[in-house]
Amino acid sequence: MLPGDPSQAISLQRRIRDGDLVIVYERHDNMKAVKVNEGGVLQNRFGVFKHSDWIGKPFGSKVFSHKKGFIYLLAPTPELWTLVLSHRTQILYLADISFVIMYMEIVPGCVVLECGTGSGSLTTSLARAVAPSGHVYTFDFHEQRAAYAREDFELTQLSSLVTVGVADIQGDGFPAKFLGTADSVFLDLPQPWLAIPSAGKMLKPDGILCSFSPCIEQVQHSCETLKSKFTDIRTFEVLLRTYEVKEARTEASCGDDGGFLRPLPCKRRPQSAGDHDADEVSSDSAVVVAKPAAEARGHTGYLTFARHQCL
Amino acid sequence: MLPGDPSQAISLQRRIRDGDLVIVYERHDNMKAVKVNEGGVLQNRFGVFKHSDWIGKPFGSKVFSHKKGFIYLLAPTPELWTLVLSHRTQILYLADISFVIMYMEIVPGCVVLECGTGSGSLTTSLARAVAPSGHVYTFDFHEQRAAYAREDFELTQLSSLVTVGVADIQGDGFPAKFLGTADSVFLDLPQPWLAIPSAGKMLKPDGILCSFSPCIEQVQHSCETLKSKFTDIRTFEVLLRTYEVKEARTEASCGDDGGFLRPLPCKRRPQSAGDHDADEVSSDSAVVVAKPAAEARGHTGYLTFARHQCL
Amino acid sequence: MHFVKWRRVTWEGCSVLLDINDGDRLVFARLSPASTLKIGKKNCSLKPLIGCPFGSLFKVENGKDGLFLLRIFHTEESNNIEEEEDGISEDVSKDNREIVDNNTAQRLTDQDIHAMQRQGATGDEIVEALITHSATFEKKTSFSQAKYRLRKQKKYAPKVLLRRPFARSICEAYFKKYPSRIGFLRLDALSLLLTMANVTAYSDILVVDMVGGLLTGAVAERLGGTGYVCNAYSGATPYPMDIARIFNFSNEICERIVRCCLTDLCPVLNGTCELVNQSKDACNSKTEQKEKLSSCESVSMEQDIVAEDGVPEVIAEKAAPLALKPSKSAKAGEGASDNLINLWKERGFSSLLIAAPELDAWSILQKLLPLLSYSAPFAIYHQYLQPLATCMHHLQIEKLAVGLQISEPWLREYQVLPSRTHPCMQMSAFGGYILSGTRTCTYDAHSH
Amino acid sequence: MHFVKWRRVTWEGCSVLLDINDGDRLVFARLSPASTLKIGKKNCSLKPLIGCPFGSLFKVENGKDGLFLLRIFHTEESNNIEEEEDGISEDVSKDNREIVDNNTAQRLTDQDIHAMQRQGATGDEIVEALITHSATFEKKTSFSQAKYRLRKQKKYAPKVLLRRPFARSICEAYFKKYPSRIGFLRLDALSLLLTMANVTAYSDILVVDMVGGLLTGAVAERLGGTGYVCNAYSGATPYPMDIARIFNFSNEICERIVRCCLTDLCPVLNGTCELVNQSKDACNSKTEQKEKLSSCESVSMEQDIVAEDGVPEVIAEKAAPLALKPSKSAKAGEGASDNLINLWKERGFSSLLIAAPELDAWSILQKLLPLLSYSAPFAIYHQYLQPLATCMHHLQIEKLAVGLQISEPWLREYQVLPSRTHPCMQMSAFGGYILSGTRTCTYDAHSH
Repeated sequence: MLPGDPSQAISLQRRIRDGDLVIVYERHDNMKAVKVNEGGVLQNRFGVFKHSDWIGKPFGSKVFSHKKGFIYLLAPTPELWTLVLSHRTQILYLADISFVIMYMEIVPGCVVLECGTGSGSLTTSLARAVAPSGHVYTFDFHEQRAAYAREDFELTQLSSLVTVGVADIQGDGFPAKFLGTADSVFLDLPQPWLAIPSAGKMLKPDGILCSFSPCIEQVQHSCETLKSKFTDIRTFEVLLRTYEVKEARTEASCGDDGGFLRPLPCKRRPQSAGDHDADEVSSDSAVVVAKPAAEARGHTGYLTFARHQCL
Repeated sequence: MLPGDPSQAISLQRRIRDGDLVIVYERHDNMKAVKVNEGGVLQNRFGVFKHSDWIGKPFGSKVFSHKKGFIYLLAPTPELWTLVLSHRTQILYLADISFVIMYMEIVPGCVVLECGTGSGSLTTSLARAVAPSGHVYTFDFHEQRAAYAREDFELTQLSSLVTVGVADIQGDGFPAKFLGTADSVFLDLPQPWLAIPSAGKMLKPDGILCSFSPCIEQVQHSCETLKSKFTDIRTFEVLLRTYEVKEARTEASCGDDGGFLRPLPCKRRPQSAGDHDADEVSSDSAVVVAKPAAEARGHTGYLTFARHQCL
Repeated sequence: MHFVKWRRVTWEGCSVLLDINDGDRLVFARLSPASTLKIGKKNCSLKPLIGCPFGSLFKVENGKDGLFLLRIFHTEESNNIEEEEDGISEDVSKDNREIVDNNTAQRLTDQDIHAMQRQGATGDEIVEALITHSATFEKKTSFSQAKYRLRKQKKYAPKVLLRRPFARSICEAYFKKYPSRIGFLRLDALSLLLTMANVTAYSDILVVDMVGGLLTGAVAERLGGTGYVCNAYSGATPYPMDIARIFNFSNEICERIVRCCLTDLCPVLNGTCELVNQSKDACNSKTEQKEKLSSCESVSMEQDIVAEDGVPEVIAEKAAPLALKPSKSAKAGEGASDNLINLWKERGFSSLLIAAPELDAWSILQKLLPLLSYSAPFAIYHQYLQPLATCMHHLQIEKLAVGLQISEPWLREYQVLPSRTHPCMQMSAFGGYILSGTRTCTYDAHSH
Repeated sequence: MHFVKWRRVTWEGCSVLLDINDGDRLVFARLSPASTLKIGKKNCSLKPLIGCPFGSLFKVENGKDGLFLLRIFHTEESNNIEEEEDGISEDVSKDNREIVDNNTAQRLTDQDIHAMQRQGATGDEIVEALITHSATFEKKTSFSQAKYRLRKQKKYAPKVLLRRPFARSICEAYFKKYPSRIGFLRLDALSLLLTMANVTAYSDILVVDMVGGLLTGAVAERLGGTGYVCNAYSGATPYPMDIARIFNFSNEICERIVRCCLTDLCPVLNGTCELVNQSKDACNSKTEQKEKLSSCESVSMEQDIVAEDGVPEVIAEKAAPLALKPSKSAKAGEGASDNLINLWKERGFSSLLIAAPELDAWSILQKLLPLLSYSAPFAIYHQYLQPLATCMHHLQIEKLAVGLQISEPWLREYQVLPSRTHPCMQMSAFGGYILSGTRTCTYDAHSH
């Protein structure tokens, strides 16, 4: 998923090869990850797609099934991965992930501790941010979940950047070997305040902690705990609103109401208006209009950031 | 401010008279209330305005000062009043006021209890909603503040709809004479949970309580208290975002970059595109564009609503 | 003057909103001894609801003659769980290591339950039996237990809450179930419209209502039988206003809701397309024609509003068409009299409200603004920003109004529960845009 | 390969962000023994900051030779009060009946304070003296006392916090003080841009940066000395990128920031206006010309960012122009070599980022999209919705991309304090819009 050197970066010359991971794009809300396999087939409502037809095509190509249905084959990215990974737990989404990485100042070379791993959605983006020379140590107390996550990181070829550990960080704290090594620590725990003292010990001076919590009581408790060893304690909420775009056709005819109330947005000028004949739009024209989507994720969680005190 | 009968409603024939309350509008963010007085003058940065020039003009007129500065004279409404009243306390604004009145199902004829009166911003809108046959009983523990509010209601001619009482509702509860009489009770108190049991006793069955609190801890505490005698406990936050509108002029000339990157929004069509020549805009035209204002009130308070149990 | 009194107890012929299982299903109905509500495959008489206070809660019980509604009283617990959403907040109180139980944990079969029902077991008894026979119930956290109980209660002992059909509840119900029928006009946007247009007693309010009558009804509710709502329409066909009939309006209020052809109100403006001048009578006769049409339609309007996001166990079948008594509000929406129209032409309207998501804002407003009294406020709702921006720009340039503002309301609901307080996970992300302002007097002369 | 290491301790010549009194004043500076910071009317040497860890806190002290900076350590209290806003939340903890005290309550005069300062009193001593001589301090609530103390501390014992100039802190500082210089690009929007465009090591990222270099710098920070940021410009003059010079980039990173004329990158498209083909050399020489210009400008860029919403007591005077040492990052923004340009033409860029609030989105994108590798993501920031909607529509119709989405980020900060938790009362209500998508391969043939 992430280039290990310049030759692995996506390029106009790069072709899909046997063994590649591709994201099969049906629609913006329907994608899946597929490992290309010379003899494999993909079957969906659009028909049967032979992997062998894909090999040799550029990423981003439109490929067809036996019955002329089509899909796009995209190169995997952490964003696409977040849309296709299996939800073993609630995952973090784009807006939170982006803000967390920016606000924790995670850059190439950083050492980041994460707990819990969950479905590995954030982990994948953390790996991208620390690449090529940093490392993400991620922990989950759930053995099976950690094993699945490891499998995913094998599949997405992130194993050299991510180490998955099984540990009850909330109960036992982070392993002592990470003392003073972390540039940033991310917590997504039901009782983050229990892990905060240990997180503080792992952080370098001025290193940044972030705790993600859905409920305000968790934030209140965490902030109380943070006060003793951290500064710059700030809590945010980040959401995304998406817009629907459509083409609105207008009618320009004067109906039997004397053109009184015409449908949007055929703009006629008042005869009384003088000097501005600007936004005249030709009759029977199409206009692109956008409005917010009706439903949205109304809340994911609160993000509390703090810097480890610089002593 | 509110018509007591049809003849008092605003109309094309209504003229400004001596003794009328007018809202002097300089700009959307600069207004003041003035009582018209045959011999009076208004002085502001635009000059000196004689009240006698105003008398006989329709409300909504533009009037001029001795040096040709101008203002508009508007008929008072609760919304305009909210913009000009003196802030003796934090006041409720448009979005909260509107929602409170709708959600408390306040209609003509209702009896409403309010505590505290504060600057009377909400009270004025409550009076409008219960008019002509209902009544608002509003309480403040601060004697002076109650007296100022009474003066304001005299000025705005709402005294027949509003009674201002001085009482420590949070400490002592509502006066017993209101037992079981209220259609709705509105609380804006630092510790609303102390007044909730009394508010419950004042409400008719299925009557609605609303508590406005800036902090979530107040909401948490109130909701705990409400659980014993109320149903349909719901908490909301209402905000308004306003938009700036401006006219963007476009350049249609092909600059020395070959027309490569032209300023917004002169829309040129890609030559490769085929069948949709829709949104062609003429050269050197003006387009109206809108975007959200950069700053906004980020929080006013939480509104918690509940219905008194129907036993 | 006789003022309107809002009754707090239902009566025969009154219109009600039935909220079944905490909003899972919302049904508008008119109460009569013969009217019924369909629950699952069976009908349930609404007669027991007559004479009960609004706000009363009923349980659907299984009697010898089929289902019946029994009034119950609110219990403290019912307040909590119903507000809880499925989702991540559950993680807080439960131990994640716990293994999620599968569906084999229930030892009671469907046959067993049907047998119990035939033997006359109450819904609550069935719920208790299900709990007793659940292999995993005891292992659940108390929070999960409460959720399980609620799920079973909704299926086997559904609750029906009797609500007053007020602007609030009607708007909420439509927005939740059929938002497109009200032009996606959210409650906070509706309340802003009424406020910004200064709707109050003794006012004459001009409305263009292409949101099914919701706006007309909401304005009439605020007028309380004083003043007038003039529901204006363009062309030959009035816009439907069936939703206004759901309000429990008395005759006094209904008489204050009138319809009017815009051609009758508007002076012919220079330079517009030639107006097809219809006589007022022709116009009215068409109104009446439409009237008949819409009272037929209202049968379907006043049916079920079915849950779209149905929890599986929720009864979501269509109710049988309710027996509709001739409604008290049948007279709402008569044509405006010549007297009234002449009065408005002389005096001007006190406010203007437009909710016409299909029409171009400026095209309408430029025609209607002259009908408004000077210093009168107006408010226009629209789903798209651009038409309002253009409209505002025209008003500014032509100096027709002051205090112009485009606002977007923003509403957020919260779950407030001990240790589990947060904004609701799903939200309506969009409440539309509103352009508001105050008409100015453009002539310095005392021309009127 | 030698990887970039981010240093956590300052050095001579390093660029820093000085946060004075918790964000009241924000100053970018380059540390040298000679550089100074203006506090009130006096200068204060920045030398003591050299060799200190980022995150260190300093107090401005009054010494014999004038002001000096003394390193101090964070105390627990300082965390709380600074986050408190003036406003309604205060009402919760204080008794409203209390009478607000007036300004006559302070018995210490300005003369007294000046005398103390001349006698070498520390700032903290002055604050304590002010408290002792306040007639009303004892009567205040503890919350009001803390606020009073903080206000006086800010005036008489200002604090300076040493910050790393990272994309985060640079964006926050500019957005707070000079948002127009970065096209109102808010931090959450910037972070979304980088994420949506999949900015990562070993990538070649094409950017159109009309936000002062902020985007270019943020991308370079994420590349960590691998890959390339190609800062593309149209016409003869490169866009300013002074902000990219505020980042503490090592030479390895600076070398990876290159500039390129779009005429050199783009194949001439049929039917566009005739391109004024400038030779690459001409183009580069102009780049260098501009380069000189912008290093002069950077003196003013790297000065004070003064509080605009100044609390009265806050020192808000302009700092003296800082003595600028030749910066390590002076080489950032060289012209791209022919080799690189040819490589990009062959391989395509791995991502495209546009933050050009002045330009029409579709006009740019239709030219730049062909430079992008197939399956490469792109993200465009704009302040207006309509240009992005039009752009998205074109992309859909012409089937140039998939996964198209227009997003508006929404950011809210909270005050979390015991019994006083709520969203901040003032918010930035607008973070701009982002159009994102993935380029598709439009030809079925293996045409490349």
